[in-house]
Amino acid sequence: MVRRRLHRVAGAEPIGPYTLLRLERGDSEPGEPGQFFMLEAPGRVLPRPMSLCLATRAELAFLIDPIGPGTSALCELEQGEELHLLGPLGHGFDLAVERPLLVGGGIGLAPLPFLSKRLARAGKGRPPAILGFRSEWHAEAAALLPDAEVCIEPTFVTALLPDERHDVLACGPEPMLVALRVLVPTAQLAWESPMACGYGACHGCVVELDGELRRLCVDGPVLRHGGTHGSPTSPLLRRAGTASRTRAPAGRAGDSAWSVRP
Amino acid sequence: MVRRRLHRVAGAEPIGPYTLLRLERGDSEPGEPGQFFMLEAPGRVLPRPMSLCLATRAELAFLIDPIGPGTSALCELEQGEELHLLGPLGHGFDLAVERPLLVGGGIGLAPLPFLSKRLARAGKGRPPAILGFRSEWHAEAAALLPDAEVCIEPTFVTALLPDERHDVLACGPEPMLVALRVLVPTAQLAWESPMACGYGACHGCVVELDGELRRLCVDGPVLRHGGTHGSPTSPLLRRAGTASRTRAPAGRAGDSAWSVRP
Amino acid sequence: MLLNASGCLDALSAPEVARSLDGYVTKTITPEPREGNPPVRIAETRAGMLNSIGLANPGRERFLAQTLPRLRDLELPIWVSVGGFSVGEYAETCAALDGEDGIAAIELNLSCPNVDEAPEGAIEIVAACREATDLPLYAKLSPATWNMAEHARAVEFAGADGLSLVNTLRGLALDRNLRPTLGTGGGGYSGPALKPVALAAVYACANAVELPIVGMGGVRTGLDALELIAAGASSVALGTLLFTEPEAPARIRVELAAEAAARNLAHPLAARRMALGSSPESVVRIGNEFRK
Amino acid sequence: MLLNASGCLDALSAPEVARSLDGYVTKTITPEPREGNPPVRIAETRAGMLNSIGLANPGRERFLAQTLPRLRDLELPIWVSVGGFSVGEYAETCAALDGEDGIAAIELNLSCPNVDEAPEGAIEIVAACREATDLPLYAKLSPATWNMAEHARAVEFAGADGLSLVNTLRGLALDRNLRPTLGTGGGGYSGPALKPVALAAVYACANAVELPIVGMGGVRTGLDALELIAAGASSVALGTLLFTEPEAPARIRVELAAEAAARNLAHPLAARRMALGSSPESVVRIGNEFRK
Ligand SMILES: Cc1cc2nc3c(=O)[nH]c(=O)nc-3n(C[C@H](O)[C@H](O)[C@H](O)COP(=O)(O)OP(=O)(O)OC[C@H]3O[C@@H](n4cnc5c(N)ncnc54)[C@H](O)[C@@H]3O)c2cc1C
Ligand SMILES: Cc1cc2nc3c(=O)[nH]c(=O)nc-3n(C[C@H](O)[C@H](O)[C@H](O)COP(=O)(O)OP(=O)(O)OC[C@H]3O[C@@H](n4cnc5c(N)ncnc54)[C@H](O)[C@@H]3O)c2cc1C
Ligand SMILES: Cc1cc2nc3c(=O)[nH]c(=O)nc-3n(C[C@H](O)[C@H](O)[C@H](O)COP(=O)(O)O)c2cc1C
Ligand SMILES: Cc1cc2nc3c(=O)[nH]c(=O)nc-3n(C[C@H](O)[C@H](O)[C@H](O)COP(=O)(O)O)c2cc1C
Ligand code: FES
Ligand code: FES
Repeated sequence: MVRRRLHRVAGAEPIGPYTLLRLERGDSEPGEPGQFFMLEAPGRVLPRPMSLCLATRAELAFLIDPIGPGTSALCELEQGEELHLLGPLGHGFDLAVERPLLVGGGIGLAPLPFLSKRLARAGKGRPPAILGFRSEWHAEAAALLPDAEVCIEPTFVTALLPDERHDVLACGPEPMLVALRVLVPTAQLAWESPMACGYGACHGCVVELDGELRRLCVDGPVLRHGGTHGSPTSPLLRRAGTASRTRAPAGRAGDSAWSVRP
Repeated sequence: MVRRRLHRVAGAEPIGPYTLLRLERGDSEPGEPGQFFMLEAPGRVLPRPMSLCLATRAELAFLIDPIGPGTSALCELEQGEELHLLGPLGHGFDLAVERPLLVGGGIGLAPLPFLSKRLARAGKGRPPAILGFRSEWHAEAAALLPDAEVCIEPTFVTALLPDERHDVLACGPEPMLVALRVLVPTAQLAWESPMACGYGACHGCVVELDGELRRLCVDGPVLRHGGTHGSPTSPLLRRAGTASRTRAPAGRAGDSAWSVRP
Repeated sequence: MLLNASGCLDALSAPEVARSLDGYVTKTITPEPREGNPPVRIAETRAGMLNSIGLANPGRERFLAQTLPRLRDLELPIWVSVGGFSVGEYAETCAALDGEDGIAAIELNLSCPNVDEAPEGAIEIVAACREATDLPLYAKLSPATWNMAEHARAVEFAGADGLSLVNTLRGLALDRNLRPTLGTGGGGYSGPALKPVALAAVYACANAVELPIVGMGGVRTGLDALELIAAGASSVALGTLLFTEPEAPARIRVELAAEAAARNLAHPLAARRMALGSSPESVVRIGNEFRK
Repeated sequence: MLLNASGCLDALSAPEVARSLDGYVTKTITPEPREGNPPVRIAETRAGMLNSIGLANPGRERFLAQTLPRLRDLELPIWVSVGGFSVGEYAETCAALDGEDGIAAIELNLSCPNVDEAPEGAIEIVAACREATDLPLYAKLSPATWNMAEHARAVEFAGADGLSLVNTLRGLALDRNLRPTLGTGGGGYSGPALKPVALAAVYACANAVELPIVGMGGVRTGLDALELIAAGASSVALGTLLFTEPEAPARIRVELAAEAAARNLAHPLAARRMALGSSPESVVRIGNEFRK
């Protein structure tokens, strides 16, 4: 059941290069960590998919990286303005895990604060988290996940992976997800793909899953390799988009090590 | 020589149903009364033609009737916002007249305050003016032309025409201009037509003048019947546009008494 | 009658959206299953969007065996959009649909800009499908043709019962590196930018033929829908708008009624052909096409 | 090379705007004088505009006797846009222009949506004009055709030296009373909404032929111009933009250079055909078409 509601902006604060957009929650449900919402982007034709970052009784908050016209318009929203939210949508993280470890890269941090809170609520305290960023400036966003271990490029977040086995729940740029998939085959990974609708209507968000093109908005965005959900096994040719992407487009090769469909 | 400049909004005040949009003048010239400017309309593709209403050393002001998307966007501008102005454009009123009488109908009042000031500056004091409005509310705008004689429908402004001969300079809805052209053949009348460019580039604003289609933005908007400029003699078929127009579209018949081209 | 535009709603993923319409139009079905085009498949432009879905669909057999039975559970009139790469392919699918329950009409997609092979000729396809089925046949035309009116007359002559206007235009968007954003290069251009084009196409066809017309292209408001009706449409379909606003059908209905009332019209359909300015006797009789 | 789009600038009314361009394209000239269409002739849409000017022009004789001599005083390359209602009309005008000084090229308007009579066939017109003149011939095509590439190959075969892409689409707008806003009903649709369509047309033609291409349609920024070049244009023309911003050419030049530099290109034209992804050897040699 697709739900779309009008929300008032409670505030918008910069955190490093990102903006934390806080919306009055109204009677909207936050859904499960890793699920996403389609946010009406002022002046644009299509809405933009965003993971829920934080949920309180009063607010829903999104962490947004202004990389293009839609995200920039969202970051410029001011207190008191209103926008429509569609969601929660898709499949989130499976919380029934033994030894959770959250892994985030860049804006891939976005869904982790909510995830961390929910896991803590499940009774085992705040799970450990490791985060990688491109610069000190970007790393300011780590404030949203206190106690996380942080590294800055040229060190990659995979260098912080502990030796003991963990249930990895991760979101970040494609090369990070690709590396994690090799290092931790059971990891739950949150992927991206451009989305027009977010609820299965357009077939625009397909990625190749186990040899088939599947809608990431319906079958994802969180996928587990070899798990119930599968994971993109052979992303399709995609020429590099923007220089500043810090989160992984699924179904795209870019200059990653992934094999490319002819 | 076409000049386009960025102007800052100094203020925007409602006067009856209209808005007086005041812009910082910068180094722009106001031109002659009856000339017009093309005003950038926020969010719209094309600019909108507006007669200059008032000019001081510091400001240029326009009186705007919000009858559609472009004029509404202009009326919503706030202090500090900026917009582009192209002009002054077209031919204004000929000020070399003996016994000026200003006649305005509805938003056709717009060019008269500036015209009155310029005529006064020419040494003969403020010229007399008569104004007609659709309602008391609309008539609030008469405050821009102190001492003008005002009438409200069902009385038409033509009823206020004095018996003595005057040099009529007028702006108002088409039926008013049509009536004046009969009553005062030498009247200088400011006409309208939809304009895309205002400077002769598009041929969109044509009206029929002495049997030929001519560009109103270049040959008008002020025309004198039998004078150097001519006046539209046989406007072309035009189905009624909006219910709330209070100023005359030239080159359109509507339900006026003008003859209609087959 | 309010429909979705083909390819802009999956009734099985969002049945409540489908139920807010007066009928559900399927994504175009081809004889063989199609994976569709490689990603990236969508891009936004200033006033519209591009898509290169590429007729991804389960193919005729799986559609009939698996999809159609589930669609019937919606208890909505079902319009099946039919595509193909030869006259025979279209006609075979029409024949296969002919015996099926619950199908209100067939929409022949004669105009998909995402398949390279151009259809062999709309007229032949319509004529062959006419032979193959008694179901109402709607011909869906592209606006990318010099003479819409001639096109409309031709498919009417060939036996079409109605027209669906319009499909997308062909468009292209480039990314920052000046490479096509879509995996396929160009794609179908839809959304608000298309509205004046759709209006012109409906207007031209309504002037040429008296067939019922499903109008679509860039509808965002009830007034947009009313304008399509005034230009000659008897039904209106929502496409790109549904991506942004799945609950749009309810809003459009309210606005459509209000816009009609504001013009002293008893019913939105009373506006039909008003833009054409034809004398009353040349206005075609309006069927009972609006359920609600 | 930066030009105006035909019909979007009167060099005699605004010579300083013409002088900010690398060449001036006239409004389309027909053999006989034309008053053009009755008002209302323009309407704005959400992301573009409609026009029904209807090829208003002084006719061939008055153009040659009165307009052309004054245009020559601008000391700009003059492109004369030629229109007509039969093959012979086009060819006669081309022959009449053949001996004239100061004409850089002829643009054959094969695609005006504001005249009812459809041209008798682009190929015949181009072939006849080729016979009639040695001046460079640019064929201006409509994007409203199913197969741009085929169209481009046909006019190249018929002897065109270049392509001008694109003319307007056909659009319609209604007023509050649901009557057409324009006096003629529909009109030509131009402006930002047209950009993806123009890009797609240039891209398709550049993939099909190696002719120089004047790209136009909805250009507002230097990036828009650079995208047309990347899609295959060798020159760019400004249309609707000039109505809003007569000084746009200077801005576009600055932005174009900046956008090229941001991509480490020595010159905007170095972006030519980048969107096509062709291997270097298939990239056509770029002439010295950019004066500035
Ligand atoms: C399920 C999901 C959750 C997301 N959560 C967040 C979040 O919490 N915070 C956040 O900042 N961003 C998030 N994103 C990414 C965000 O949706 C895109 O950055 C945004 O849509 C880009 O829009 P734009 O108009 O700013 O840029 P565009 O002009 O649309 O895109 C700029 C560049 O990014 C590429 N791009 C566009 N959309 C995507 C996409 N979805 N994935 C990858 N590349 C894309 C384009 O190809 C282009 O090269 C999420 C995406 C998905 C699918
Ligand atoms: C030389 C000149 C000077 C003007 N001065 C003023 C002024 O000082 N103050 C003021 O409020 N208005 C003035 N106008 C009119 C003003 O330009 C129009 O009202 C405005 O362009 C309408 O834009 P819109 O987007 O609000 O409405 P639109 O949607 O463009 O128009 C709404 C309705 O008005 C009709 N219309 C549009 N443009 C015109 C026009 N130019 N003339 C007549 N009908 C039109 C349309 O056909 C439509 O039916 C002037 C017009 C001209 C030509
Ligand atoms: C993502 C997407 C997929 C589409 N798929 C089809 C299709 O399978 N068959 C078809 O006939 N039209 C298809 N269309 C075209 C729409 O049915 C419609 O004609 C067009 O989008 C114009 O309407 P709109 O502007 O309201 O979207 C598709 C359009 C979009 C945006
Ligand atoms: C008012 C107007 C008049 C035009 N007149 C002509 C014309 O006479 N001949 C022609 O070939 N194209 C004509 N065009 C089309 C333009 O040359 C151009 O192809 C089209 O507008 C697309 O460019 P744009 O979106 O930048 O305006 C005209 C366009 C407009 C808006
Ligand atoms: S985003 Fe539309 S189907 Fe997934
Ligand atoms: S408004 Fe463009 S020529 Fe007059």
